[in-house]
Formats: sequence, C-alpha cells, structure tokens
Amino acid sequence: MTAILLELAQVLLVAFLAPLFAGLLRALRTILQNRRPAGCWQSYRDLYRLFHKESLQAEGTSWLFRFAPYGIFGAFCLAAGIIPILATGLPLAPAADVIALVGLFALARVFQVLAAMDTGTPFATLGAHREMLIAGLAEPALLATLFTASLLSRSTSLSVIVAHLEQLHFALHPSMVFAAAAFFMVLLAENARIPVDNPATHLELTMIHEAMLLEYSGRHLALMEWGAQIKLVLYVAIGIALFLPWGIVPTAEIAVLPLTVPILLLKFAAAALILALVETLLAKLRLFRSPEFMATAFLLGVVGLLSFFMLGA
Amino acid sequence: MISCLPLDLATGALLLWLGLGLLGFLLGGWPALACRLVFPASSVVALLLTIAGFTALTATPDHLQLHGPLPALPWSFQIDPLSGFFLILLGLLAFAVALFATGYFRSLPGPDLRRLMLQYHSFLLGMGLVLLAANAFTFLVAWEIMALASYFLVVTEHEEVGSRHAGFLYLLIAHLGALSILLGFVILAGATIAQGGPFSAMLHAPLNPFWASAAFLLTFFGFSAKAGLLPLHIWLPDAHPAAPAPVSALMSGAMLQMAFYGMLRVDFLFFGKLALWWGPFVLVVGLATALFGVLFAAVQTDMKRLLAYSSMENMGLIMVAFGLALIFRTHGLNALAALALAAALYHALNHAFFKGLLFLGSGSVLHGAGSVAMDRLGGLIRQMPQTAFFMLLGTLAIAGLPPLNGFVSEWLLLQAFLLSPALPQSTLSAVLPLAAAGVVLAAALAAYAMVKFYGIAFLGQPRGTRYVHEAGRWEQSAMALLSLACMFLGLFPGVLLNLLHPVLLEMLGRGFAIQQGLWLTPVSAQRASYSPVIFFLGMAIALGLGFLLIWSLFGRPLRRVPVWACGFPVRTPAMQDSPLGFVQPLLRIFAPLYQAERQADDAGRWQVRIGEPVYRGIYQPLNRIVLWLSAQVLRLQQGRITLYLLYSFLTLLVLLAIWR
Amino acid sequence: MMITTQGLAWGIPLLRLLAALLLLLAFAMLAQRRLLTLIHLLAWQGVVLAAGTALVALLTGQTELWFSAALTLCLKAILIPTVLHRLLRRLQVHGDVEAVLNIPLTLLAGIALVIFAFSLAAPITALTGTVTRGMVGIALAAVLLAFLMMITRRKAISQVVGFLAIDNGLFFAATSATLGMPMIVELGVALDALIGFVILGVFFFQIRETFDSMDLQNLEHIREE
Amino acid sequence: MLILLVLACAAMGIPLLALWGDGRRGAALFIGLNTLTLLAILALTIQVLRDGAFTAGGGQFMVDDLSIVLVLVDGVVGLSTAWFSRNYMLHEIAHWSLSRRRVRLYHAMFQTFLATMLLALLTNNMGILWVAMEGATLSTVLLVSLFRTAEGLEAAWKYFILCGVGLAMALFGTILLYFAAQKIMGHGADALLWTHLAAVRHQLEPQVMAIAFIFMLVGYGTKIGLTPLNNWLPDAHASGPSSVSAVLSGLLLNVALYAVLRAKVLVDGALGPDFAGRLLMGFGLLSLLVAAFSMLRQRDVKRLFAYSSIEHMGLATFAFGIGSPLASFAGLLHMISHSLTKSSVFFSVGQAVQSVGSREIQRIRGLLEFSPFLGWALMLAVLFILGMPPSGLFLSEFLIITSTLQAQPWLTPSLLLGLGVAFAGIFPRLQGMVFGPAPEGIARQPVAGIIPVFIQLALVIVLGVFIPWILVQWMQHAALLLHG
Repeated sequence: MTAILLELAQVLLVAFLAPLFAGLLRALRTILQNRRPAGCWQSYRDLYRLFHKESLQAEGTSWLFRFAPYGIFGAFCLAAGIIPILATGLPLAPAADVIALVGLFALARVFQVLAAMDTGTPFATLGAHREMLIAGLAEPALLATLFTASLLSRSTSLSVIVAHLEQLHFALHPSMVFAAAAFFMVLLAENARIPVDNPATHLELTMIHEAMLLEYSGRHLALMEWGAQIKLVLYVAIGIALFLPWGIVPTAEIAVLPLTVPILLLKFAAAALILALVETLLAKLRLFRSPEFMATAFLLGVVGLLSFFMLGA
Repeated sequence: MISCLPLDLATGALLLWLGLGLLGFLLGGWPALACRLVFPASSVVALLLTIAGFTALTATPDHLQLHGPLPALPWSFQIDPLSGFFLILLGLLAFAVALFATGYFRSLPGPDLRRLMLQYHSFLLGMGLVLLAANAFTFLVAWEIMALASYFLVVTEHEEVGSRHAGFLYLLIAHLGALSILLGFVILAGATIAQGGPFSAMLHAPLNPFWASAAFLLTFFGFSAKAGLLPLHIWLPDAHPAAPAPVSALMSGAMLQMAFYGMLRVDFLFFGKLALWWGPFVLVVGLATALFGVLFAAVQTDMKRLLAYSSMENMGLIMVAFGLALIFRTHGLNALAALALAAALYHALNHAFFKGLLFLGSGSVLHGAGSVAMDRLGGLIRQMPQTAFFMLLGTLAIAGLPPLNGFVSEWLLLQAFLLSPALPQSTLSAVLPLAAAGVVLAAALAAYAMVKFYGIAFLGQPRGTRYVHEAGRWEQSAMALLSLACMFLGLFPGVLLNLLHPVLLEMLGRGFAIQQGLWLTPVSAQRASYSPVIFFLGMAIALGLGFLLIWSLFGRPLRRVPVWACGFPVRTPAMQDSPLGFVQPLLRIFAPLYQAERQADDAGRWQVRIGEPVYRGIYQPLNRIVLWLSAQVLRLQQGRITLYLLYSFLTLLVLLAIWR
Repeated sequence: MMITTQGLAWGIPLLRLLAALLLLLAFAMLAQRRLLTLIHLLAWQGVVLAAGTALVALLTGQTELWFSAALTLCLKAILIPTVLHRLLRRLQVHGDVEAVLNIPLTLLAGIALVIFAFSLAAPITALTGTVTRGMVGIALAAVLLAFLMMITRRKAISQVVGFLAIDNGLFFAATSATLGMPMIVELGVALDALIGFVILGVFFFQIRETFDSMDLQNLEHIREE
Repeated sequence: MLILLVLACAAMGIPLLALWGDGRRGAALFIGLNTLTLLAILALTIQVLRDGAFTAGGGQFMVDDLSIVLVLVDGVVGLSTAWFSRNYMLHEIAHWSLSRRRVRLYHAMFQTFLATMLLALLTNNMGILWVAMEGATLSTVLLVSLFRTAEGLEAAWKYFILCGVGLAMALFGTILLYFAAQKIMGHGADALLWTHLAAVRHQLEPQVMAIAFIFMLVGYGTKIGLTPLNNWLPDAHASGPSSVSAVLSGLLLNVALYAVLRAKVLVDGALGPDFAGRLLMGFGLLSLLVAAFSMLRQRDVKRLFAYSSIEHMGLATFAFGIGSPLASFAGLLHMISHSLTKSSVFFSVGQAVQSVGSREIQRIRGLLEFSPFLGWALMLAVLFILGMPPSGLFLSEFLIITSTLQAQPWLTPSLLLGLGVAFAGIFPRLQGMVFGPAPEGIARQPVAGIIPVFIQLALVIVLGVFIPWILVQWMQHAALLLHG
C-alpha cells in the first residue's frame, strides 16, 4: 500500500516539480549571462497561460496530431513511475528495465516526429528528420552507458542497479567515469540543449525540437512543453541514479525519506547549475558537427564497456 | 496413432494446397469465382498447417517415407518441434496473405490469374516441403521448387526488363546456393548420401575439423544466399518489389525464414562439435548485414524496396542472435544459448508478421493510390484511414518500439548479449557488448527509416496522387489480423516463449524458465524483467487521466485553421521533405557508402541516384572476369578447318606421348 | 597363321619393302606441291597396298585376302584416283597446293612423326609374331603423315587426298599388321569408303557452284567472334 | 530374333523412303516406320525383360542391359522426331522450296541415320560398330547440308572432314584392338565380338590396348563432342534442320559415348580402371568448362544449345570416368534424360525459329505471348536442361556431384563452376526469348508439332520422380558391367 502511495507521490512530484527545475535552470543561465532572471516560477506561468489559450488544429492534420501530446505526456509519466528517484523497488519498477525505458523514450520521440510530419510543413519535417538523426545516434551511446552499469551490477533493472551501486564503497569505477561523461553528452543531445540544439532559439533554420512544435498551440503546446520538462528531469534523475545513487532508499524503509529528499533536491539543484554552466560556456554546434558529438559520446560509452572488461570494474 | 497426427495433417494440408493451385489453374476462366473460392480455401488450409505445427511442438517426432525415384533414394519426410515452429510461422502468415489475396487479385485477368494461382500455391507447397523434408534429396528438391515458383512469381510482370533481370539474378544466386547446400549435405551425410542423405544419419555427424568447417561454410553460403545476407543480398531488393504484394509478403516473411530454418537444423543438430570461429563469423556477417540493410533501407524512395532492405536488416538481426547462440553453444553455455536462440526465433515470427503486414499495406497503397513511389505519395492517412492505422502499428512494431512485438525480441537479444561475461574467452566477451551497441544502432536507424516510410507516405500533403481509395474488406481484415498478431506478441511474450520451449529443448537439450503471468523474466526477476501489459496499461492510464483532466479543466473545441508554417505565404507539397531529403543527413554522413550521384532530369530537377557498393565492388568485376574468360575460350573456334584438324592431331599426339 | 619357311625366306623382306615404299610415298605426298602428282602418288599407294595384301594372302593362304586385294586394287588404285583426276579436270582446279607450312619444315615435322610412331610401336612390335614385325609402326607413321598433310594443305581436294591417304594407312595396318580383319568388317569399311567418296564428289560440285572455287578460305566463315 | 526384326524395321524404311519419301505421304510413312520400329523395340524390351541379355545372328548381334536402355531412348526420340519433323518440314519445304528429290533424300537419310544408330547399339562386333558410326556420319552430313546454303555446306564439310578423320582414328584403334585380340583368340571373325573380348579382357595386351583406347577415344570422342575435338558440333547443329539437330544431340552423341564405354570396359580389364577413367574425367571436365564458358556470348540460339549438349556430354563422360557404380549409374541416367530433354529443346527452338524467321536470340521474343504452348514448352525444357527438379537431370546431377565429392573431392568446385556458368549463360537468354512483348510478323506454327515435347518432358519427370524398377535394375546392371 505504502509502496503504491510512494509510487504516486514520485510521479506527481516529478510531474509538478519539472517546471520548477526548468525555471531554475533558465534563471541560473540568465544570471550567469548577467541578465535579470524572470524567477524560477516562470515556467508555471507559461504553462498556465498556454492551458487557458484556445488551441488550434492545422488543416490537413490527422488524429495523430492531436493524439501525440497526450501520448508523449503519458509516456513520460509512466517513465516517472519507473525510474527510482525517491526510492528503489517501487511496484512499477519491474515493469520495465533500462532497455524498455530507452524504448519508452523512443516511442515518445517517434510520436512527436510523426505528429510533426503530419503537418507537412517544411520546418516541421526539417526538425523531424534532424531529431531522428540525433536520436538514432544518441540511443546507442545511451545504451552503451547503461550496459556498463548493468554489467557492473549484473542486472538491467534500474532499481536493482541503484541498489547494487549503493552497496559499492568506492563507486567511481573507471568504466563508470567514462559512462558518466557519455551519459552527460547524451543528456544534452536528447533534451535539445546546447551545444546540439538551442531551446531558446527563434531561428527556425537552426531548430530541432522547437521546429516540431511550430504548429501546436494552447493546451497541446502546453502538454508538449511540460512533457519536455519532465523528460529533462527524468534524464537528470537517471544520471543521479546511476552515478550518485546515495540517498535513494529501498521502498521498505520509507522512514528515512524526510532525510533523503533534501539530498535529492540538492542533487537536482547541482545538476541545474552544471547544465546552466555548460550552456553558457559552450556554443551551439553546426548541425553537421552534432553527429561527431554523438559519435564521441558513443565512443566514450564503448570505452566504458571495454574498460569494464579490461579492468574488471 | 495420435503421435503421427501432425505429419499427416501437414502433408495433407500441402496436398490440399497443390490441389487448390490446380483448381485455380482450371478455374482461370472465371476469375471472380476463382478468387472468391480458391484463396479463402487456401487460407483455411493454412490454418490446418498451423494446427499441425502446434501439435508438432508437443507430439513426438514422426517420420514418413515414400518410394522415391530410386529404391535406395526415398522421398522422406519428418516433423519435429523445430519444423513445427516454422510451420506455425508459415501457416499463420499464409492464412492472412491468402485473405488479402482474395481481394487483391480480384481485378486480375483470367490467364494471369490462373498462372499466378498455380505458382502461388506451388510456392507455398515448396516452403512446406522444405520444412518437412527429412533427407538431403527431398530437401533440395523442395528447395528448388520453392525457388522456381517464387522466381515465376517475381517475373509476373515480365514485360519489364527490370523484373526479368531481378528474376534472373534471383534464380542464379538461388541455384548456386542450392548447389553449395548440396555439397554441404554430401559432406555431412558421407556414404549415406546415396540413400538420399537421411537427416537422421547426419545427426552429430563425426567429421574431422577441416571437413566440418567446409560443410559449415558451404551450407552457410547456400542458406545465406536465400536469406539475403551480405554480400549475397544483391537479388533481394530487386526481387521482392518486383513480385505482387502478397507474394512479396510471403517471400520476405516466410521464405527468408526457410533459410534460417535450414541453418538451425544443420548447425545445431547435424554438427556434433562446433568450431570456435563459427559463432563469431555468423555474428559479424549478421551485424554487417543488419547495418548495411538499414542504411540502404533509409535511402530508398520506393516503399517496397525500402521494405526489402529492411528485411535484410531483420535477417541480419536474426543472424546476430543466431551467431550469439552458436557462441554460447560452442562454450557449452546452453542456457544462454537458449536465450539467444529464443530471441532469434521470436524475431523470426515477429518479422513474418510485421513485414507481412507492411508489404500487404504497401500493396493496398499501390492499388489505392496507384503508386508506391514515395515521392508521389503523401497524406494517405486521410483517404485510407484503416490502412494507415494498421500500417502505423506495423511501423511501430518494426521500429522495435514497446509495447509491440519488435521490441520484445530485441530486448531478449540485448539481454542475451549482457550475459556475455559468462564466456570463458575474455576477449570475445569484451567484444560482444560492442556488437550489442551495433545492434542498438541498427535498431535506432531502423526507427529512422520506418518513420520516414510512414511519415512520407501517409502523413503530410499528397505529392501528386489523386483519387485515392481505401483498401477492400478482405485486405483490411488481413491487415487487421496481422496487426492484432503484432499486438498480441508484443503484450504476451510469455505465451510464445512457452511454446518455444520444446524447440529449444530439441536444439539445445534445455530451454529456460517457463514464463508465467504477465512478467517476462528470461533469467531471473532480479536480473531483468519486463511486463508489456503493465507497461501498456500504465501508459494508457497516464494518457487517459491526462486527457480527461485536461479536457475537463481546459476543454474547448479545437478550431481548424490553415497551417501557420511560420507565416510562410506559399505552401506547396514540394516544400515538404522529399523521400531522400528526409534522410539527407545520412546521405551526408555515410557518403562513401552510398556513392550517391546527383544529376538533373529532363524537368531540370535534381535526381539523386544511390549506388549499390556491393554490386559495383564484387559483382561487376566478377561479371567482367567471366566474360573475358568466355571470350578467350571462344578463340578456339576460329573457323579454320585445318586448325581444328590440328587440335585433334595434337590431342592424339599428346595423349600418346603422355601414355608412353 | 602358318607361314611356309621358304615363304619366310623371301616373303617377309618383300613385305617389308612394300611397307617402306608406302612410307616413302607418304613422304612424297607430304612434299608434293602439285595436285595431279598428288593424285598419282595416291594411286601408287593404292597399288602398293594391293600388292601388300596379295602378298599376305599368298603367304598365309587366306582366300578372302585375295578378294580384298582385288577390291583394294580396283578401289584405291584405279577407281578413286581416276575419278579424282576427272573431277580435277571438270572443276578446272589446277595450279599448286599452297601449304600452310613450307615444305622443308613439313618434312622435318614428318620425320619427327615417324620417329615418334616407331618409338610408340616398338613395344608392340616386340611382341608381334615374326611376320608382321614393324608393320604397325609403319602403318601408324603413314597415318600420321597423311594427317599432317591434311593439316598443312589449303585446298579441299588436297584434304580429300590426305583423307584417302589416311585410309590407305589404316588399310595397310588392317591387312599387313593383323593379316586381315574379319571379312564383314573389311566389307563395311570399303562400303563406307565408297559412299564417303561419292558424297565427296557431290560436295565438290556443290562447293564449286556455291563458291566457284575449291579454296578452303570459303569454308572458314562460321566462327565465334 | 527380335533384334534382327528391329534392325529390319529400321532398314527397310530406307529404300521405301528413298522411293516414296516425299510430300505428306513421305512424312506419314516416316512416322509409320518409326512407330513400327518402336513397337519392335518394345517387343525386344519385353524379351530382355523376360530372359535378360542375349546375342543373336551367330553372336554378331547382342543386346544387354546397357544397350537396351539406349535402344529404348532411340525408339522414343526417333518417333517423336518423326512426328515433329512432319509439321516442321512442311514449313521448311515451303520456305526453301525444296525439290521432291531433296525431300526424299531427307527422309531416306534420316531413316538411314536412325537405322545405323540402332545397328551401332545392337551389334556385338566392334568393327560393325565402327561401320555404323561411319554410316551415321555420312547420312547426317547430307542432312546438315540439306538446304545447300553456303553456311550449310561449310558446316557439313567441316563435319565430314573432322568426323571422318576422327573415325579413321577410331578405326585404327579398332584394328589395334583386333591386333591385341588375335594374340589370344587367334585369327578369325569373332576376335572382334565384344562379348568374347569382354570374356578375355584381362589377358589383352596392355600396351596395345592403351594405344587402341587412345585412338578410339580421340575418334569417337570427336563425335561425342569432347573439347578440343568438338569444333564441328555447334556448326552442324546450327545450320542443319532442327529435327536433325535434335537427333544429333539426342542420339548420335549418346551412341558415340556408348562406343567409348564399350571400349572402356575392355581396356579397364587390361590396364585397370585408372587409365581410361582419368582420360574420361579429364576430357569430361574440360568439355564441361569450355562449353559452359562458350555459352556466355552466344547470339545464335541453336549454337547455344549445341554448346549445352557438349556441356552435358562432358558431364556424363566425367561421371563414367569416376567409375564407381553410383557414378556410372548417374552418367547413364544423365545420358537418357539429356537426350529426351535436349531433343525437346531443339523441337521447341525449331518452332520458335520458324515463327520468328531468325536464329538470333535477340530477335526471338515474347514466345509466351504469341504462343503460350511453345513458350512453356521451351521454358520447361530449358529449365530441365539446367537441372531443375523434378527432372531426371536434377537427379543425375545430384548423384554425379555426390559421387564426385566422394571420389575426387577437389574436382567438385570446378564441376559446380561449370554448372553455374552454364546457368548464367543460358537462363537470361531463355528469359529474353520467352518473356516480353512479341515481335511483329510472326508466322504462327501449329501446336501439334510440339506435342512430343510435352510427352518427352513427362518422361523426364518420371525419370526424376519415380523411375520404373526395371529401368533401375537395368541401369544398375549396366553400371556394374561398366564397373567391370
């Protein structure tokens, strides 16, 4: 019973704190760029406004166009239920291991891309195929890193991995270091961050993720944005779970939860800071540099795998 | 008595198919009647075959011998769990395809129809016989019948030079393949080959390493010629599109798997001891094929060609799993081998379903929109909604996305890969995860290719097709069935895995833990678990709740408006991505592989032509060499009689001199 | 075969002499440029052949050999040469036979052939009876020489002559080496030779009327390119 | 005495046809005679069935398990050729405006040829065998040059000279054989009787026998069409009437091979199996490869299939060279299936050529469109020739390859190379002829002419699916006989 409650709690927490994380990230970035931030709660305001706006459906678009936002949102909510963020061994966790999780993200992506192609506008399709390319190269890298972790812990179930990694005293295995680097690059790419994509751009020709949303408006757009924010949080959560797992407690012992949650929040804040730093320091790559970026990530992941076998850890 | 039921049932079904073929040939005069009568009947027969397959999984293996061409050379048949599984595959696919054909060939003129019916059913017959054959001779005859029948189906539109060329290439490679399979069998069967090389005599044939490897290579060559593995795939992308859609579905979904069946039987049952390098060899070939196939699938502009290349990719994945199974088997890790093998078999069945579905769908597109050239299609989802829906399911399935079936087999495969540390050989176990990464890359690119497939053809605005009409009842029912099958295999993997158990037992002496309930835990719940149903429900609930919530809170009717398109004033279909434009990044990244050359057509538009590197690299030089040789040989015929006399004279003298 | 001792005394050397003559004639044909002479030589070969057969008949006392000797004389020494002669005149084929290979080289090749033939036949002759010692070798040599002649000549008629010369060689082998083949076989062979010769005659006229020349170049059009 | 009856049936046709062999009457007579012959042959078969091999005519004639099979094939192919030649010649006569004399010549010579074939198979005397072969050559020379075209003349001339010389060599071989036989059996008529020779074959003088066999191989090999002695074959096949090409490929080559086999048995006795076996394997493989490669550039359809005949005879020769009972069996089966199939090929090709009016493969198109029967006849016949099941050729090739891999594993690759190249050479051309749109100006031919094709192909299928037990028995005995 408690487990199910915890499950729900985690999902809702992620869902409703995701905008906050996004807002925090944006605020930090503006501060780092010596501009005045609009405050952490801006994302909530945006969503609220969008939800109350009328949403339009472009002519000649099919049911896919309308279905996609909900589908994507649903997918991410499910993911939020599976990844051990607050605690390991949640009831939903066994339903999908890391591989299935990656599959889930892929599913969401495919729906987004199809929805974009449904509109049949030049920019949307442009964004669509760029997205597919980036994803196509990012996915192997992501799985390579996850494989490193699961080879280390002889399991592909994320919560088992976390539980196992927590046991290890010295967690910074060389393989995991490489994996962490690779994972970070993938995170940037998958969440349309600089240097691969720029979430704040207004120049269609350079867009990837934004280009696919051009035809959306009102609640649909809101869902899409929200979904993206959740996705970012989820990725960060996975990163935390894999590389700084301490403080994620087994479901059994919820008692310590009040202690761990603040740690968790700290971790997220730190992640936001790092992201903001990176986005400020790096410049966006040309589109055709991004494959090289991905390739580097992939290679790092592979090196991680190899070093696991070579160094036995 | 019960025990010999499946074989009787199967042979009976095959005979019925033959009869239906002849019936169709006779009824050719009344096309409408023939269509309505023969194809549904044939689908019923397919069901019989499926039942036979199911019973065969549990029944004891069973033999049947008929008097052959020579007393010592019988026609002999057998049925065992392995053939049972593939019979199920064949039967289910043939069932759906026949339903589809009922509607699809409605409008075919009599003479063509009668030919087609005969060849179609002899094709099915050939495949069935391949699965039932119990000695080398029967097997090869069945194999060639299968090849011939499918050849005739490939050249159905024999007015086009293209399809003739495709047919020739196909039959040539198939023939060479058959010859080398024959050689392999001869080596395996040894002296018993004179009795037709009974498979029972080949079981764990004692061979010295050299001959064992020779037999392995020969059979592998022969079967991969049919499976379309690199570099023998050359016929595949031409032959599959040339055939009518139902036939393409069968060729791609079932015939390729016959090759896989052959490999399984030979490599797992006939070889007592496997050489170390076989498994890695197969795995590498498979991986290369998968990547090559998907990269070329992505850049096709013809729906059926794209699907053909994607078949290559899927065969590649199956081969990877197969190779992995071989590796584990070689090191005596039969449990792990069972997992890999299960992945392979699972994927084989999946591929039969979703590839069949997609080929049938493209057939309805051909009928409905009059073309399968993607640069003339677009926005079909509006005029043919049902077809579009089924195709969407097929696309998601083949893209390996949860909770559909394609994902399950890939998941199993990756699980098997992650067990590689169990291998004693450290280098091998270190390299295998890289192969896993390669598999993932192939899968991701496959998603790319298939999204293109669906998006370009069914979404966006029409690129020039008018007067599109939806597929007929028969077609729709067939596609619905196949997509249901995809859903089922995706949601309830446990069912199939339990069915696979006897097959694995036969091949490896052990299966893996019986799956119960909604959970898929091939090794242990700790190790890895996946529950598609819960997965699906969870997503559905989240989706539904979200929808209800948002609708109730902010629900307002949508307003239909013209597309904004960033306020761009003009908007023509040509502004969407073209089939090649969609994959332009790939063209750019893998430029050396594609050898793409751009040239302006008479309308002044740029046309990009993709080269086939294997064809240029291997087949053309080979062709040149052979032709040169023949030119040299023909110099013997100079026309001068004195010269000819000189030949005889010298022959005589040389022989006499040698003898002395 | 029983052969009387005085027969051995003078008969065998005579047979050997005839064999040598045959070989000599074969060489002469190989060396000969003019068609007419070629035909004469062929006729002489026929005579020698007949003589040889008759001699063997005399020595071994087989009556049917007398018959075949007579047959040979009529056919090979008289009938065929005369017909060829007539054909030659009828078809106005005259002038020399231009050889592919020049004569001295041809002769050298011929000598090499003879040596080869003898060395080949040596083991056989070693185990033959006294009578036919060496005959096989000579017959073989004659055959090969005639073959060589066919190869080196460029006119249809000369090839026919070569063909007939081969036939002579064979016939010599049949009679002198094996002291006569079974009668039916001899008859059959003779019959075939006759028919073949008739057909040749027909051919000449056809070739003549189609190409109005007896040169072999006209018969070298069918070829692979 | 049935042997003599068979020969009489065949022989009496010659004068009859020479007298009344023109017009429809001639054709009918021709068919009738061959029907008669076939009946006689069937009677003979039954007798052999009843009391095995036997000799007749004072041992001069002989029929055993080896010859009876080929005799049967001769009868069948002879009859179907006669049937085919009826319609075929009607058209040719009109086309070349052949005189009545010429038609009589055609029929008479054809009958002579068939008769000599039977004689060659049924005689027990190696000398008579030679005579029969020579007779066959002479008769077919006239058939090849039947149309008196420049091409025909040239082909016939080459055929005549090359085979004449070849057979001369064979005669020399025969003489040497007799020479060797004399030593044991003394001087006399029966020193050339095969049965007698076979009885004493172990005592025959090895050196003589070796030379004799070489001469016979070169001689009869010229007629089998073994490379490099095969140069007459494509020309003769191409320029003669298709009916003649059919029997050349279907019967003549077989009988020539038969002669070599008879000689092989004897020489094997004298020298052991290796000597002859190696020669046959070498020649067979060479012919197979050279012919296969020659097909890749053919423009003339009849030449194409002439080369294919060389290829198949090469394969059969190779099989006999291996020498194991299984291989010899396969070779025999291959001979039979080949002569049935190849004659069918030439029938259909003949009709196609008549319809289109050209032998160029390029010009022959769309047979399926303008005459489905013809198209399918050609398609099936050629597929069978390519060794596709369920034809007897598939079975024989299966057996040949298997026995090769057991006896001479290192030769199998070249064997497969040959088969593959042959496929690549023939098949695309077949497609071009059968498929596609039909050209203009087609002279449709009556379907009746190619009925025999389907009958013969049915027989070939029988050979591939279920061979009658008696045939199997005969061929097995023959194989053992050849094995010595």
